[in-house]
Formats: sequence, structure tokens, C-alpha cells
Amino acid sequence: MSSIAVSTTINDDDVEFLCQPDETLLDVLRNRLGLMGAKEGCGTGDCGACSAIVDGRVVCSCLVLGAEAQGRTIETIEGMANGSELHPLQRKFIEHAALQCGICTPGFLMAAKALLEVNPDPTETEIRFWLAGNLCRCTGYDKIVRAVQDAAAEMRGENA
Amino acid sequence: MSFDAAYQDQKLKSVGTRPLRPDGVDKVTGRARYGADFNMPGQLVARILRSPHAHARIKSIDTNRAEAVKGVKAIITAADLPDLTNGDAGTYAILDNCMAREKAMYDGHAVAAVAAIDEHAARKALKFIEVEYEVLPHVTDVDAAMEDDAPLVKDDVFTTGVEPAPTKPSNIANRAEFGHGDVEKGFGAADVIVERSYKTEQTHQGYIEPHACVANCNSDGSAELWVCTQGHFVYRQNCADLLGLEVSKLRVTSSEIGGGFGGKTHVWAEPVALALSRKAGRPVKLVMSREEVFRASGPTSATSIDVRIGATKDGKITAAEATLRYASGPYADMWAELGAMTSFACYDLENVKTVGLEILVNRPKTTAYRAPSAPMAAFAVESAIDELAHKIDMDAVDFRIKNAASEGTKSSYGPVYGPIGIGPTLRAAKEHPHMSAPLGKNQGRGMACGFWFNFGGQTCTDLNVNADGTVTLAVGTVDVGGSRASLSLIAAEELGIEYQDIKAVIADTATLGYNDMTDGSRGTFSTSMATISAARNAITVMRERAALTWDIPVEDVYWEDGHAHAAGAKHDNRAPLSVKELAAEAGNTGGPIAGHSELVADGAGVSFATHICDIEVDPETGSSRVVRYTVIQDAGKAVHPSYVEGQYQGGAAQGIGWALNEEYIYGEDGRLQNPGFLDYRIPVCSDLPMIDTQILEIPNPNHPYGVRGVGETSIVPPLAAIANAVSNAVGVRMAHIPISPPRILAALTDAADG
Amino acid sequence: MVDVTLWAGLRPFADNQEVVRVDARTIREMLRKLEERYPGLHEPFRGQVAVAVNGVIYRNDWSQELPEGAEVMLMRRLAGG
Amino acid sequence: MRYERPQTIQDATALLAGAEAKSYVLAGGTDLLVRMQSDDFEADLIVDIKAIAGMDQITEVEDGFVIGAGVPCAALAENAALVAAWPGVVEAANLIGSTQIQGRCTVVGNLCNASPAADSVPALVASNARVRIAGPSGQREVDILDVPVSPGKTSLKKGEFIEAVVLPKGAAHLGDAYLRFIPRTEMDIAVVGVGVHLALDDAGAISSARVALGAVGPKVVLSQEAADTLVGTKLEDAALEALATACSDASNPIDDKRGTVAFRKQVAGVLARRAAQTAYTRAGGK
Repeated sequence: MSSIAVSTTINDDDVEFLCQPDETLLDVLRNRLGLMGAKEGCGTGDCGACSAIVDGRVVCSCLVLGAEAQGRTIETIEGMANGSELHPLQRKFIEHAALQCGICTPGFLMAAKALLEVNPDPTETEIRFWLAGNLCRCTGYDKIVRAVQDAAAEMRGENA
Repeated sequence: MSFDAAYQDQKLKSVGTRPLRPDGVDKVTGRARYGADFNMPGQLVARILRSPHAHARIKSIDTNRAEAVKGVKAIITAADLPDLTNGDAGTYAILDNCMAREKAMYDGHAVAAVAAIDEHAARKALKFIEVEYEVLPHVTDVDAAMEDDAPLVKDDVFTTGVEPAPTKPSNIANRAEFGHGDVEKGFGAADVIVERSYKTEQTHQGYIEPHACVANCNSDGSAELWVCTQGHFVYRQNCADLLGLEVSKLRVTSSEIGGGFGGKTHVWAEPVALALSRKAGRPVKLVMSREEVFRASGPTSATSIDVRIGATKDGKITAAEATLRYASGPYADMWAELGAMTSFACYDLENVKTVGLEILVNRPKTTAYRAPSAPMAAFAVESAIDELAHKIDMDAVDFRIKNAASEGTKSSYGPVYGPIGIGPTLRAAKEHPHMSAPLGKNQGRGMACGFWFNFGGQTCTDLNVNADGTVTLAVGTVDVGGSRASLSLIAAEELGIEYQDIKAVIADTATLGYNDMTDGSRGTFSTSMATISAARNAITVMRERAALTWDIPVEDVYWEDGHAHAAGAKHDNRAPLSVKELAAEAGNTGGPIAGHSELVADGAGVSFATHICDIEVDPETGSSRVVRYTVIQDAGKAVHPSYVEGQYQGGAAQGIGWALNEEYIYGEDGRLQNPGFLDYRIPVCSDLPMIDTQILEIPNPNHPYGVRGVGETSIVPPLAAIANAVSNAVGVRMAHIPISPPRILAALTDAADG
Repeated sequence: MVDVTLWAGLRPFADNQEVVRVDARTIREMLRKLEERYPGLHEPFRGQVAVAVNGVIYRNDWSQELPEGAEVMLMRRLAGG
Repeated sequence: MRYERPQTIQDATALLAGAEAKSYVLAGGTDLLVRMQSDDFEADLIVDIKAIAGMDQITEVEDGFVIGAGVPCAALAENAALVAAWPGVVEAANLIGSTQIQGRCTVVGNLCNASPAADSVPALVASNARVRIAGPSGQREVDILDVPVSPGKTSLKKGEFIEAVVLPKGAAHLGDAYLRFIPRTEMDIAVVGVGVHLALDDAGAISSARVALGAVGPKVVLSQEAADTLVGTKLEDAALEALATACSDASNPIDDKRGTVAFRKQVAGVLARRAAQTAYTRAGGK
């Protein structure tokens, strides 16, 4: 197998890498680019721990080939905060104790960010169904949903 | 110095507040490092070859072709591991589970492992390892394994706990009996008796992070292990015992852990990674796939339970009896015994008898899962209790209150209870608005109680006061759900300083004394005790330093609100010295200031919870939805209430998944059919409602702040609460967990037919 | 003086008694005296035993005192999750 | 293994028709990449068709909609005209997997994976959709029903791939709906799925009907008997009961880890009844 040269944009930076044809974007992020915030919980798109945003859509990076990143715009958890200033979702997850072990947290944050970009004022039901592809085994989801609701309200300027 | 663990009623400033967790930013920015997030220079990739058979004798393993694959650096089989055949049986079983020696005991059992320069080479080598199996008859069902003609999982297991000792081998590894009184006499006095058999299927802890480690063995006998574990000191001891390493030379660092729930209390692949590294002479990284996690790491027992309970018409239980069969995989443990002990622990019974039967089957080795063995027993017993309440036309909560255990009750497993919390949780449930809220169409309400033993254990902490007066707290219990925040609160409380000035870290095995695992709900209970003790020792040092500074006797220095105070007027009302001031002068008053503690945190005390749940069932499809859920549990004292609530909610969610959809499904061939999150169906966000919690605080007499472990009990009542709710919704008693849509629809169809 | 209740698996090692009277002030002393009297208990006592004293289960703290007339039960050491 | 990203349909078919023993088309990848995780997976060539012009487009034409093979299912719900015309098809496509899967998976991929449980397929079959197949010898169009053959197998020939799904556009008084049963609320494979498409006459009676069932046989089942129970009715209770019975009878499922024979047969009837009611309302029936 020979490697493929890929040029892409990750978290606003131009990035070039070589990858194998069968290598997933998740493996590229973690093993070649040192972006380990995306986690592999299943490798089959069932847990959402590897969520990344590709061209504006949240996807499981374990179900994207590294080679497919060519020419795309990719966002990962490492690019969510603005320098040392956390994104409101990140802050609210900490404030609401919406994480216990935290392994699912990067994936939830990426998915929630994508939600609030298309729906700034989601209902509880909308949040729950949008996040159904992100498994959490620790929290029972209660505090996660509340954190997303609270972050959405803050981002709408309602409880600033 | 002896440590007084007795509860002292006092006003607490830090404990009970909800500050931000210290590891929060790392975890929301993707910087926290879990098991698979660590690499070493020159590391190899390991993969494990697993048995495709449920039960097979390994006749030979030929690794020659695989070794010839370019990039392969080491291959091991059981022959490369120490032969512990004639040693301690428990140790042998742990190693045999890591790598099968004579027989593959279940689908997924490891038979060989490869370390290679990359994933491709490792994957290729696996295909070239030739294993010759003699396939043997298998048995995977707990009841089938008990039949006389069942295939023997092991031919050298004779049932223990029965007299006279049997001469014929059996899949029943052990029988354990508990109870008191005369149950037959008790049943004779009963007006109504409920008798029913229940079944629960096997479930997995389902942590999102697969097992992962990086092992590095050096030629001088020193070794390092980076691993996600609930107990790195225990892993160190296990690996040293299994591989013949010196404990001091094996340094184990626990990564951030992506969930454990009991499943990471036990070594699975870590000894294999170390052995590969030793053979290859290079670091080895081993990460299980999700499929491997399901096929070959720690599920809990499938069970089959018979319950018989009798009561008088006015609601007094006269006798209770249960036979509990727990499948333990191919290696005997004491899961049935635990089930037998916990089954009737909520009740005050004159006549009770429980028998636990430990059953061997060709399934993965059973390991602990959050309050291990208790949820299934509670499902059976609490279902029968509910049915009995219906039969005598008594409110389910009132019936339980009337029979609840209390201080002085002789427990069903033997000892007499001290002050306990079952009564208060039941009374709280009775008064809870949930209990009286109206139900909609096709909805049913259920409630159930749960009991669990909490544990304490060996614990060691270091508390270092830094030059700027901030404090580093080094603990040895892995943080699975926010304990660094709780322990920082404890240190802040005891020292009288701000929470923000404490930084708690998890120390590795080379830098702190031994600690038991974070299991048995002991993390915060026991390490908070050691932290209090360490803080008190540091205060002693600081009082001495203040005495030196002031040149007064140490007896005249007392500690209050984070300051050393000189007692009385004779010391000219000296201005108190803060931790910061004392720390700044430490170099000239005797050197660094620290408090150390090693202790046994015993006396954790038992724990109780009551859950209430509303379920809506679609009678045409058997689909069910949890529409409301309430957890009421005694925390003793909630150190960080947000994370206590989190434990309540998380345990409830796991129990709901267990009750409704999760199960290991085996084919006729003895192979696991659903080793993935697609068909092993844990609850997703849209499956659940908000989970309400009510924290009761009945101080634990054996902890200075009254703290009680909270991690496990919350998974005990849900199976029964859901079963009771569904049964109340559809009018048919559901006795087989999971209560999946096909089971509900079949039950409804059967009921309609007749 | 305390009466110590043995779990079923231990009884064969102690002349099939369910309850054994021991003159001991601490758990450690109680376990030592039991073991001296019934050497067969040596094996099960190594890492497998817990002791309930008046309802509180101790797994490690063998210095725990045994109040006169306390209810003392030996139990198998249990696992948690 | 090679990864290729051709720019034209001709290049893609040439690659697929080439010498390689095993080649796979990559669109959304949500099935293919799962298969690639398996140790047993082997391939010589992966052809990513998403760089071909038009693959990511939904085009409204005079007599229908053309959905490119690279269009993620999430994009279907963002096309107001498509949602208005084929709400059932869009619903079905949007039921596949999670939000994350929706961002990648395609209806063509769902079809070509040839799972009997594919959610979008019964809805598409009910809608009378066709597929446009590109091949070394040019383009052809076939009924969607003729694409899946058996679990994992399609009727596509070597070198061929589906470039688009073509949905018709009809007159007034049409309505479609798709319902499936899963144990959880999300993330499961359908245990049973039912797609219903109804046309009403001016009096509100059903003039034509198509009823397609998923996960009750080795491939999607289009049941004429079920459709016949509806035609001429205004979906009275008797018609619904007859429909349910016909759907249960048309189901020939297996027992597996997702459901039992009895369960699937029974629920097929229940869902057909409910889907028909939704389709009827959407068609303007009262």
C-alpha cells in the first residue's frame, strides 16, 4: 500500500499529511497529527466519541477515510476554545458536572456545537434526539442535556 | 498516630458545595489523556488472536509463519507465560483468562498475541498463526449448565459447600446458604404466598473507553505500565504475581479512565502487553477493539432465580426464600454468594433462607459490575414483594415500610444492623410528589428498593504544602467520576483554606504507598478519610512551625479557619499565621510542610436506595419508554452534591438499560452475536427522561464528616422498579430481564389468548 | 469474651461448630486464637475473610476492638464494582 | 489497496471495470468503513465517487427529483420541495443512524448495502422510485425494487454504480409515510419497516396504493395484496384491519438478535396501519 498525500484545513490551520488508503480520519487525527481529543469508543459509528465536524456537518471520524479529508474543512475538539477562552458549551459542561469520566465529552461537545449552529433554541426532545449518537455511560444524560440547554440560552444572550 | 474516624457533628464550609472540578478544562478541551492517548518512543502495536469456539482444546499453536511476517517483533502464547498450574488456583485462573493454556473456554478467549511495528503487520500475522482446536461441547445458558447431561466446562470442579463432598464433577462450583429461622414454619403462618422464577440475561459494564495500555519492560527487569484501570496498585500486584516481576520494579501509572463500573478492576490484556514487551525488548501498546471488549472482558452474570415469599393478610412477611443461580463464566467466583447475601437485605425477616449456586458456563469470565450480583437478586425479590403487596391489596410502599429492616434487625446475611437508611428512603418515597402524580394512558408506576455493601480498605495519601501556601494532594484511588473535586473539598475543609488552593492528583505506584482500587463505592469514602488524616497531620506540623516562629509551646497553638492561632492573652494576641505565611517560612522552620496518611478505612456501612419509575407501554408493539424516574438514596454526607447526583443518575441509567434492552445474545454455536454498541443496546440520550434525585444525609457514624459511599447502590433497584412499572402498566408480570419489546408483546399476546 | 459465628464453609475446619466462643479484645486476637485452636482455618483466613462486628463489616482493620458480648460473624471477603 | 477519487463518471466506471478483483464504491462510507474494520476485509480498490460533478446535488426536474449518490441523508431534510413532495422518503432516510451518520450516509449507499432492514428502501420502493445506473456501456434506469437481490447482494454488474435515485413527481392527493420499529428510540437497525404511498381520487377514496415492507424477508417486499386492501377505501377500520393482516401475511421474517418471527409479523401489521393513516392524511384524506 502506498501513502496518499492529503491537504486539508483543520481548526483553521492548513495541514498536510500522508496516510494509508485504508486509514480513517480518526487514526490520522490521533496517530499522525497528535489531535487525541477524538476518542475511539467503537470504531463503527455507534458511540460518537470520535465526532468531528467536516464541512459543517458533524460526523464520526472513524467512518471517514483520511484520504477523504482532501480539500475539506475540519473542526475538532482542539479547535473549540478560542485560545484560553472556553466555548460556552465547554464552560457549561464543567459548571453542570455534565461529565464524569469525560471520555465521551469531546464527542458530545462537537455534536452539541453542530446542533446549536443549526438550531439555537432546541427543545429538550430535539437535544436528546440530536445527541442520540453520542453514548455516555456515566451520567444518564441528565446533566449533559441541562448543560446544552444552558449554553444555548447563554449563546442566545438570555442569561448573560 | 491513630486516627479517630468517628462522626463529629460540625458545620461544614467547603464540603457540600459544588465547585468546578479540577480536571474539567482538560476534559472539555480534549487534553485529558486516557489509556489509548499515550505513546512511547519505538512502541510496537499489539493484537490478540481469539478463539472462535465456545469450548475447545488447544492441540497446537504454530506461530512460525506469523513470525516470518515482516515487521513482527514478538509472538506469545500461554507457553511464553509462567506455568502457574500447580500454584494458587485464583492466580492461575486470572492468567488463564488472559491467555488460554489448555482449553479455550469461551468465544473470544485469547490464545496468542502479536507485537509488530504497525497495525497492518500485526493484523497479517494474526492470520498466519495456526491453531489446531479440538472443538468440545459447550454450554452457555445458566439453567442448561445445571442439567445432569450438560457438557462439563471443567472436569475438575466439584461443588464446594455441600456435605458430603461430591465425587462427581459438576458445573455447580459452589453452594452458599444464608438465613435464619424456620422458613417452612413461616410459610405455614402465611395467608398468601407468592412463588415465581425469574431470569436475567448477561450484561456488560459498557464503559465507552476500551481497555488500553502501554507496557515497557526493560532488560534490567524494570518495567512501566500506563493503563486505564480502577486500581493501578492492584494491577501492579497482579501483573507482578502473574509474570514473576518484582513489585518495586514495576511502575504503573493510571491514565484518565473512560469508565469502569467494575470492569476495570481486573487485568485482562495488561500481562499480555508486558510479556510481549519483555519478549520484543520494546514498548508495546495494546488497545482492545469494542468487539474484544464485549467478547473477552468482564460481563456480569446471567441468572436464574426462584423466589418464594409469604405474608399475612395484614402485611407482615412470615417467610422468605430464594435460590439464586449465577453464571460466572468458566472460572468460579462468589457472585451467587453475593446475590444470596443481598437478596433480602432490605427486610426484617423472622424466617429467611437463601441459597446461592455458582454456575460455570462457556462465556467470558464474569467480573464485578457496580454492586455486583445485587441488581438481579433485587429484581427477583422486589418483583415478588410487589406481587405480594398487590395480592394482599396493600400499597407497595406501605408493605415495604412495614417489613423494612432497621437498627437491631438481624440481616438476612447474618449480622445485626446498626443505624441504616432503608426506612428513611421509603418514607421519602412515600412523601415524594412522584408517588402521587397522575398516570397517563398505558402508563404504569413501579418502585423498588436496593441494598449494597459499601467497602473501605487500604488507603494512602500525601498532602504537600507548597511554598506559596497552595496544597498538592496526591491520592492513590483512581478518579472515575469527579473524586479529585470531592477530595480537594475535603482537604480545603480540614485545613480551612480555599478549594481553589488545593490541587489533587492521582499518584503512580512508585510515588505513593499502596491503595486498594476505586471499587466497592470506596473512592471518596476511604480517600477522604485518609485526606482528613493527612491534613490533620499537616496541621500538626504547621502548629509546630507557628510555635517555633512565635517561640511559644506548641500546646498553646491551635488551628482554626486556615490559621495557626496563639491561645490566650499571655501570647500578646499575636496575629494568626496563615498557611501561606507558614509555608513561606518553612525553609527556616524545619523544611517542607507535609502531611502523610496511611490507614484502613473500614466501617463503610451498608447503603440503601429506593427508586420510583413511570413507564409507558405501546400495547400494540411492546415498545416501552421511561417517562419519569426518581432516585432516593442515602449519601451520609454529599461531599460534592453534583457528583453524588451524577452517581445516582448514572446507576439508574445503567439499570434502565439492563432492564429494558441490554443482553448478551449467544447463538447455538456458542458465539456472541452482538459484540458491539449497535446490537448491545445501551440507553441513548433520547431513551431517557431527566432523572430526578433526592439525596438523604444520614451521617455515617464511621466517618468524620458522615460520608457514605454512593457509587454502586443506584444500579440495584432499577431492574425491579422497571419490571414493576411495566407489569403495572400491562397487567402481566414480567419475569425475564431484559423486558424487551418482543417479550412484552409475547406476554400480552399470551395473556390475551388465555 | 465473644461468640464468633463462622460461615458454612469454615465449619468443617472447626469441628463443625457454627459458633465458637473466644476470649479476645480485638479482631486480630480473635482470628489468631481461632487459628491456633483450629489450624485448618489458616488458609481461609489469608485474604479471604471479613469480620462483621455489631453489623459493621471490617475487611482490613484487625485492630478493631470487640466490645464484650458483641455480635461477631466471620464472612467471606466480598468484591465491589 | 488503492484509493481513487475520479472526477468523471467515465473514469469511475473504468476504474471499477478494471482488473482489480475486489473494488468498492465509497460514497458516505457509513457501511463500507464499518466493514473495513473487520480483520477479514480485503479490497484492492476503493472508488470515492463524491468528486464527480452532480453527486452531491438534489435536482428538482419537471417530473421529479434526482438525488445524487453522494448526497448525505441530512441534506434531504434541508430541501423544502423534496420534503413537501416526499415526506415519507425523507423521514425514512433521516431515520438511518445518528446525526453523525446522517451527515455522511446516502440513500444509494443504504440501497447498495442491500440489507433487508435498510430504512430508506421500503419508502423508496413505495414511492415507485428508480435508480440511474452508470456503467462501462452507458447509463440505464431500473426500478429500485430490482436493485437488492438478497442480503448483501445487488443486481449491479461489474463496473456499474448507481449515480442517482430518481423520485417521480405526481399529481395532487398523494401521500407517503414510513414507520419502523426499533427497541430504542434511536441508533438501532429496523426490526420491521413499512413504507406506504397512497393516491386519492377527488372524493378522497384511495385510487392507488403501494405498500413495501422491510426486515421481513431477504429483501424488501412490495405487497400487492396489502395494496389491494386499501384501493377503493377511505381507510375505514375494516380496511386498516385487512391491511394489517395482509402485511403480517406478506412477512416472512426470521428469528434473530433483533426480533422474533412472531414479533415481526405482528408489528408489520401494526406499523402498516399507522403508516397508512399518516400517508392518507398527507394525501388530504379525512
